[in-house]
Amino acid sequence: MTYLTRDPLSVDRLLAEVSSPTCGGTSVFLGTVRNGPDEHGVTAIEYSAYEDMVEAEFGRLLADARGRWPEARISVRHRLGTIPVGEASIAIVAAAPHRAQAFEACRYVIEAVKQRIPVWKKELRTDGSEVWVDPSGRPAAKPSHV
Amino acid sequence: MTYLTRDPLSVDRLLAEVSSPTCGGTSVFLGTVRNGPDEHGVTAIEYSAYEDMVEAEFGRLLADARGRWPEARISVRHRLGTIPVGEASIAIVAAAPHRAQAFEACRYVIEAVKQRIPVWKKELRTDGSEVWVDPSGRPAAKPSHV
Amino acid sequence: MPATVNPATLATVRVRFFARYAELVGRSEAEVSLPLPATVGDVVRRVREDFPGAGDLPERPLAAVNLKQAKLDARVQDGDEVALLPPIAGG
Amino acid sequence: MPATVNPATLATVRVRFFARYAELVGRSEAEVSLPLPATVGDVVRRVREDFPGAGDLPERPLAAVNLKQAKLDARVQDGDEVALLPPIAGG
Repeated sequence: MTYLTRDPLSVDRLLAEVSSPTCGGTSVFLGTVRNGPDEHGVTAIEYSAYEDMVEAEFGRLLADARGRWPEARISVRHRLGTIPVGEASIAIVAAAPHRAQAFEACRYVIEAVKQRIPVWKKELRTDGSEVWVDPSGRPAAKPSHV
Repeated sequence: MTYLTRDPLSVDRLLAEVSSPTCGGTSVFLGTVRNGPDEHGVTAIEYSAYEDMVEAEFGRLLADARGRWPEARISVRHRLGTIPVGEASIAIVAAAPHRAQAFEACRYVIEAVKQRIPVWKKELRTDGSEVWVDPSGRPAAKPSHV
Repeated sequence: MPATVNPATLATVRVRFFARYAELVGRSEAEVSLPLPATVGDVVRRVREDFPGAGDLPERPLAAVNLKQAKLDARVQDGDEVALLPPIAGG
Repeated sequence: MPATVNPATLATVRVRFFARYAELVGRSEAEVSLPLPATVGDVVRRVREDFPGAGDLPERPLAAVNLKQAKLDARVQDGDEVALLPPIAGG
């Protein structure tokens, strides 16, 4: 199993992975590269990761989620590399017998990803600059020698 | 605008409708026809609706949702007709600048659909019987003369 | 001498039945006329009396007037569309 | 006479740097040896002293040992992989 890819994410493929006749509700989350009013002319984000740890940590994270929602079927994929604005960097799919479980499991996974999965992003901006993003979503201060 | 279709639902089409560079989080909900341990050999569900009212009520419901989450972009489609087990009867997509808004708006819409949108379902079972489903998810008692 | 009815005080409403209710009544719509002022509840009573099978409808069904949910004490006007809705089971 | 070092008490760990930290240190990995018992914090101190640019690393970075987050007082063993992780920004 790999949770990482450098290709565009396919919601349909993830849906097919979790599909089951016993599941009546499916919650999907997509995180997409944004260029909103808080950003400064972002054209793309370059995603990098501690790849071996991402694989191990996703395994632990999904085991935790399945412990909490044993009937849920969960699939997740994180994309790495340069992702243009509007395209998804992460896709999470949680199917469950009932919708509350599906929503809760999906939300649990994305919140845990933000805490636990070692991935980093560098904003590529229209002015040619490149800025590491800190976890609050704002760019990190540039170190003095860069 | 129509919120109803008799064709299989396309998540990709709904995603395209809400996609925006200012949205970083998208929550999708799919309700699918289930044949779980609580069901009795369901092969499909026949969905019918008060179609004119569905269109009007979805308009009001989405206006309510947009009032609560003004930055959210929401799209929804309900499928009618005979839908086999495993296929989706409803798809809701909510994109927003941040994920909390997206999850909340998506959840709000499906909960409101269950309360407000005049759609009914009749289970088609392997034994050939057909049973109206009551809103708690259990089949309604058959009237004596049927 | 029969009482004369002032046509201005009579409302004709279109009644629609859906799903299990349509099966019970054996039809998906009907027209009923009733003296004004009249409420959704009056329409339900009239339907339950006039149509075979409609006696099995609940006395207080979910209802809509002109595509919007309405309480049973809501007024109806001539030309309104009143719908009797089984418990909603969408999604 | 110089003190002799017992090889059994020396640990060699592989240190990995990611994202902004890799840019600061100018490399993505290094090997450091240090006397046992040693902690993740000892590895961080050694790295900050030994590598040009590593002085800009925080004194208490997020760290992982063998692909799992670890506190700075966690013990390291010979052969461990210690990673220094910038604030996580995935998803």
